[in-house]
Amino acid sequence: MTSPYLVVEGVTVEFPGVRALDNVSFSARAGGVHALMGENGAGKSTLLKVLSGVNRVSAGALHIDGERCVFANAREALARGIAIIYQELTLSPNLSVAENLLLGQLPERHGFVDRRRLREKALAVLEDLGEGSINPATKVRELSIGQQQMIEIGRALLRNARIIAFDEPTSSLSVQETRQLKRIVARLRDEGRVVLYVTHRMEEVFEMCDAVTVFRDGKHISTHESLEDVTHDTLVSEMVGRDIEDIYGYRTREQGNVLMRLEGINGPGVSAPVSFEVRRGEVLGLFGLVGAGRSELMRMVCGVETPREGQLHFDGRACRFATPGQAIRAGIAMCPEDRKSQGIFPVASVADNLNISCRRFFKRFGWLRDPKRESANARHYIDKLSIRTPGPRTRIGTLSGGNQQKVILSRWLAEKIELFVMDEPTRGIDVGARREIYALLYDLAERGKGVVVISSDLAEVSAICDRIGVMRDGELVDIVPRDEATPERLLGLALPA
Amino acid sequence: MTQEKTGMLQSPEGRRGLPKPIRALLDTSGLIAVFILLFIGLSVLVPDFFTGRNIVGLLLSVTLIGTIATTMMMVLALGEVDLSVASIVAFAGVVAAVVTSTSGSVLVGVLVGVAAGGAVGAFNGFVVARFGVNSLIATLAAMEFVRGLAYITSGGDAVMITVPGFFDLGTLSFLGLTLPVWTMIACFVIFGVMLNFTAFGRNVLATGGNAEAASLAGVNVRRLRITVFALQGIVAGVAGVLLTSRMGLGDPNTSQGLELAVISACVLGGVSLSGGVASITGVLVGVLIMGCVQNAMGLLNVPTFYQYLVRGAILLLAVMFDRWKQSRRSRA
Amino acid sequence: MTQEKTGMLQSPEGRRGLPKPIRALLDTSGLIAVFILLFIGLSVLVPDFFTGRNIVGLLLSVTLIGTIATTMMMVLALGEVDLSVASIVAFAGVVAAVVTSTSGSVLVGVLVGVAAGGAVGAFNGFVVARFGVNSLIATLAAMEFVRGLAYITSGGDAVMITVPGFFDLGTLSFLGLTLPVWTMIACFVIFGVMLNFTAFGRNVLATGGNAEAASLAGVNVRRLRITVFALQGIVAGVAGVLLTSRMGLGDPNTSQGLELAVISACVLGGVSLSGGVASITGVLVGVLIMGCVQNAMGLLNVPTFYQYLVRGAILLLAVMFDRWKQSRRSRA
Amino acid sequence: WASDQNVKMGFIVKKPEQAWFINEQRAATEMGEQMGFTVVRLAGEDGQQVLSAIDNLHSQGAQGFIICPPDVRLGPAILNRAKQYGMKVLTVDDQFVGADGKPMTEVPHLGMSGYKIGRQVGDAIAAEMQARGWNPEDVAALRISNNELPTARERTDGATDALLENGFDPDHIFDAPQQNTDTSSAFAAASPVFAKHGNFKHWVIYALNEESVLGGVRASEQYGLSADQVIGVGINGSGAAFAEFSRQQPTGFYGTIAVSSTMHGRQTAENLYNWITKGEKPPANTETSGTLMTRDNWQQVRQDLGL
Ligand SMILES: Nc1ncnc2c1ncn2[C@@H]1O[C@H](COP(=O)(O)OP(=O)(O)OP(=O)(O)O)[C@@H](O)[C@H]1O
Ligand SMILES: Nc1ncnc2c1ncn2[C@@H]1O[C@H](COP(=O)(O)OP(=O)(O)OP(=O)(O)O)[C@@H](O)[C@H]1O
Ligand SMILES: [Mg+2]
Ligand SMILES: [Mg+2]
Repeated sequence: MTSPYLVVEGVTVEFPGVRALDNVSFSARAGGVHALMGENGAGKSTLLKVLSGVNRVSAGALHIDGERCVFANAREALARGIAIIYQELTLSPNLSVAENLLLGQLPERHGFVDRRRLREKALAVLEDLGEGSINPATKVRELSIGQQQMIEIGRALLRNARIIAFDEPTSSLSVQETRQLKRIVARLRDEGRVVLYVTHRMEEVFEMCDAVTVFRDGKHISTHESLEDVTHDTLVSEMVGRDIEDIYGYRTREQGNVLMRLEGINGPGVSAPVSFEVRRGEVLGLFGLVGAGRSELMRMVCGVETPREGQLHFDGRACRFATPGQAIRAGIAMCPEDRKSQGIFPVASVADNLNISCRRFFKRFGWLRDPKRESANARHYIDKLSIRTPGPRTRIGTLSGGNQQKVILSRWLAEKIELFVMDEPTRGIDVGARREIYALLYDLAERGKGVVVISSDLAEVSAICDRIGVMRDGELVDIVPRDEATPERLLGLALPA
Repeated sequence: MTQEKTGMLQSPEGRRGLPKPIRALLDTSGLIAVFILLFIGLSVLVPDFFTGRNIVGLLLSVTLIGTIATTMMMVLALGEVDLSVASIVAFAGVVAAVVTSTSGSVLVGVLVGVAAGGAVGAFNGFVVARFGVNSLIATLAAMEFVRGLAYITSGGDAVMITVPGFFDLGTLSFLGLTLPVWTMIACFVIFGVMLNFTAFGRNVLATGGNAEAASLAGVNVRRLRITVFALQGIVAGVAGVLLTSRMGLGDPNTSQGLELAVISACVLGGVSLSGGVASITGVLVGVLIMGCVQNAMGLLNVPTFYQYLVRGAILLLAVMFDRWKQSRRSRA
Repeated sequence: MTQEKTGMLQSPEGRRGLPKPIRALLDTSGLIAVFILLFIGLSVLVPDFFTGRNIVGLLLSVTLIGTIATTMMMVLALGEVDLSVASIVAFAGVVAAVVTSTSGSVLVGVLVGVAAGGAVGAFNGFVVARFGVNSLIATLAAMEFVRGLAYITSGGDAVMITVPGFFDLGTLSFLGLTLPVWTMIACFVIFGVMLNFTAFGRNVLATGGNAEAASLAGVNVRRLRITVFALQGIVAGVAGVLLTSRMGLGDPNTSQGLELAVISACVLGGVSLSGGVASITGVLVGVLIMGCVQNAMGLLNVPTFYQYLVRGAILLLAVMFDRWKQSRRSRA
Repeated sequence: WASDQNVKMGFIVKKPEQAWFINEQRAATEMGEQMGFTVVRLAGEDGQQVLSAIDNLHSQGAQGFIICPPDVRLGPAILNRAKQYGMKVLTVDDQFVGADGKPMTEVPHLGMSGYKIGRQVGDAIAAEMQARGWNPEDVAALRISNNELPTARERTDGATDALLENGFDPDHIFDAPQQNTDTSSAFAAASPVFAKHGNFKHWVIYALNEESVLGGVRASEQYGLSADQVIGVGINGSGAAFAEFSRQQPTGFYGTIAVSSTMHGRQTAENLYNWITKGEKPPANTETSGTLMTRDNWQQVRQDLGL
């Protein structure tokens, strides 16, 4: 066995009101893939940002190849051979793919950017990423989220770093892209690099990783140097501090009458008229590959986009929503897929984020808002959904992704909503929180609401939904009942014929 | 952004010794502390500064900036900016003067003047909200256009007002303060309450923080934008009419450069230019700091040229102090 | 660069029939089309517009805005803004005049003048980059401060220049165009190349698009900011020195309001105020549109008051047309 | 009357950055030093600022002020405020206009009439045209105008009238509206006029001040007109004119009507002081006039007027 290449020794990181990492020590070997696991807010991303020089430690240190390192900024970390693929996209939307790939190290000749080499390098790495179809001159903003994530990975590969860390890379990747990523990770390991891999997906850990370290509440819980004697359940209980037998915990329930019916809806992002219905008490899944048009379809239902043709019936009436506001008043709400850009108001408090819509119920004299009741309402949901935050007045931007998602969900739980449209509700969310979110969805269904879940996670849709609609290239190809929904069948329908 | 990151290191061990209220004051708002220190300093050092009549004069001198800053705060909170306010002030004033003189009725003149301001504001809002034109450029265009309208309405020359009742507006006084001062106070109260205690105000902040998310959360972003710009227009119109009545004439040349003064008062008061962050006390303090400095320079007989230096330096120092406080706080 | 962008767009279904260059032109830049139509229109409709001497005069009249717009483009691409350029122009001009007269050497005077501009720019950059002060407010402070310096340096009065060689700078002519025009052309070339073909320029765009991302990718964002502001200062300094030499006196009052004209030219040229998007052809077209309109109004003898209306309307229409093109394109 | 020791007066000007007003304020201050009173120099660039400045003076206990108002029609409002505080008011340069549109004679005034100064410009141009023997057929006039500023209009109107009375062809007068009152905006405004009317051999140029005339002269040079083809006459007698006169080669900037800002400052300060201390109300209207300053006599005139 080789000696560890990267040693993290007693690292502590503090933010106002939070100790994000508390005296964490572990080590990782060259030529291995080391998984980092933990609930949302456990401190995984913070640790990676320590590695990359973004976050500074208040105690402890890093040792790389036996040398003690303290990085003042990202440049120093890059120079020391550390590349990080961040959880949040860090691309410059109006620059080309090639320029984003080589940002910070653009090839130069006589002081000018060497366009030929730039293009060649970009083409090579795109090929490597299995994204050979992307033109390196395309602007990044024109790519899908998954492709952007691949660009992010390509940028790290081009650094030729000794230590490469991935922060939840698969959360927005399609099936093929995930496969490609796994190949790349395996190759990096074989080349003798240190690969750190943050994920919430258990199956990836067992499939790709050689070692795993678990964090909880900023503390190091355990490091398993080998995965041989580790089971799914041990990891889960180490992460959440208690045992969870089945994270999906599906419950059967009665279904009521039809809540919403789509008749031949067609419009932007959809290629053939779509018809289906959702009953009260039903959890309907929408599965498909990234870009299949699921979000677009539901955006038309929720009044974000106007359908070109077709008719929507809701609660027995024919409806037409010109704005999301009208849909919400009628009882349809959407939790968008991209939390950061569509969901939260990052500089506003948790309470403001939560009460944005429902504060109309807490009015005084007909027009003044009632901060006391708003804050009580926020506390209520913070308790009920166990949202981890210092308080309702904390800026939501500092919360972890899972907790942000719970705040957005609370936003609609507090409203009079009959149909919940959840677009990728568990993207980037840990097992514990996922279980809680699933339980909430069942709860809603049991109370006679309708739920539509858009998800790219095959295991998830087949486990939690009563029926699963599959979309492909903007078309609803089939709706499969739960008991017939084998992963093979769903994937077969979703993949291009 | 860079500061934010570097700021996050050490432990909160600092200034434990200070008494709690002072600590809280320093922690919550660096700028209020700056203002209080400045005010005390000026009262002690500048003769005649802390006298009743000077304070009344000081208040009167900030009415124009102060009144308009309240709605500019809303516009900035929305993530937009309005450069046309100075032109609106001139235009509304000229229109009020012309209409009062021709109709002979003060009420009609005032209403038409304010309505003219509101119309320009609503138009700005419409262009920004409906066509998605950047508000800086839309209101820059409006600034030129409306100034032109003011010149055309007035024939280029200041318009005299022949109806004596009109002058009373500007001099009407209650509890020792005149109508323009009361108007400013009213605007601070109204827009302070609106920002903090109404759904409308919170929606403005939410839209400024993330317009797409606000729209998805059911906020009618388009209507919100138009309303906020229209309010800005109305308030600028009111300010213009009061200015005209105080001066006794509608001057199409008036208040050039006012927009930058108003925006700097807001930004000095901690309003973020990228939207989503605003505080009415901050704006009040920003306005007062600027007013006090200007007033004290007058009392101290500072030569004009050096007044430029002082104004520039104060602005810079105040903002830098505020940044420093913030990074200190986030470090704590 | 423009060609590159066309390449990326999937050719939309519509207007297949048009010849490729025209299609490309319409697709890439609505504004260039606007300009060409405008230019043809003016040439046909306005007598004396399309004559050699008028075009030369037009070019000369846009040199100040044009020269400074090239670096303003860099500043805006970085996601910042610089309001102090007009003051820098005045200050550098006055300094150059004073130093030339006292030292008797044109070279020394010019160098010191330009260096003064560069120093102000670098200071702006330092304040913005080091302390994270919002650039609008930092340069607003600088605008006041530096204008004050210009007044103090000159004693408030225009400074006369005793060294005759200094005047030659402004009138030196080559191929029928004078030095100021050549300087503007050189700036367009230099900063066009810098923006598109150097790592520096690409890093500026990357930082403007997403400063955090650029910093994480190893770009030295702080140094970049200081450099860009310093370049802006140097170019404004050069423009100021040339203006002084052209006019034969260092006037501390000169060019008030220039900053807004320069920014509108840039934004008209498609430079995004939120950073990350800039094109040198766009800026050129923006400058030329504004210059042509102003020139044509002079030739047509449009009354001053209506000139305000026309300027405002042109600005608004051009931006609205551009928005419309963009939404059309994204729909296609 | 107030005792001699603590006489304090304000000097409020509409454009505190302009050489003219700087001179005026400085001369008044020097007068104060000589005679033992204090002069507070203030800016009043618009009505709002003027009223603040008066409040400010009142806070400092000043007994009166001299003002060049940003707008003459502010007269009633300013006088009102002054009466409220019991302060004495003198106007300098620009005289208040009352609600009836007539000059307010109850406020003592000292200044030059913009229109009359303008006439002096026109007469100077006409005389020089004659001296150079130009044929009126070939002469065009470039009138750099600024209609937003009433004083500018008065001056250019005066010059225009004088030119017309001297037989200038009204069809040969062309407007160049400038946006600012500085050199570069005048240059930009003048360019298209020269471009459009290339058929004239000779040009005369006038405007509200020297800077603007200079801008016009620079534009004429740009269009290939030589110094002897152009007569530009400015108004003021400030650095811009001195700069031009001290050039080695003569330019199209023929001369300027110099007015003594120093005299204005000294005289008004003394008048107000006497009014405050001795109760002598100054004459209702003192009109001053300008002196033609050319390349040949500028140093002498400068000295005489104390500029
Ligand atoms: N900039 C910041 N300011 C304040 N608190 C922060 C900041 N960044 C992170 N935190 C806090 O630090 C803790 C750890 O966050 P971190 O992002 O490392 O969690 P994580 O394990 O990556 O979670 P996730 O799985 O949701 O990505 C959280 O409580 C978070 O709220
Ligand atoms: N703004 C847009 N302009 C043009 N095309 C778009 C736009 N947004 C999405 N599309 C296209 O619409 C289609 C559907 O995209 P979308 O990403 O919403 O699918 P999805 O099934 O919701 O996938 P997922 O939610 O997993 O990302 C894709 O082909 C996408 O490229
Ligand atoms: Mg994370
Ligand atoms: Mg989607």
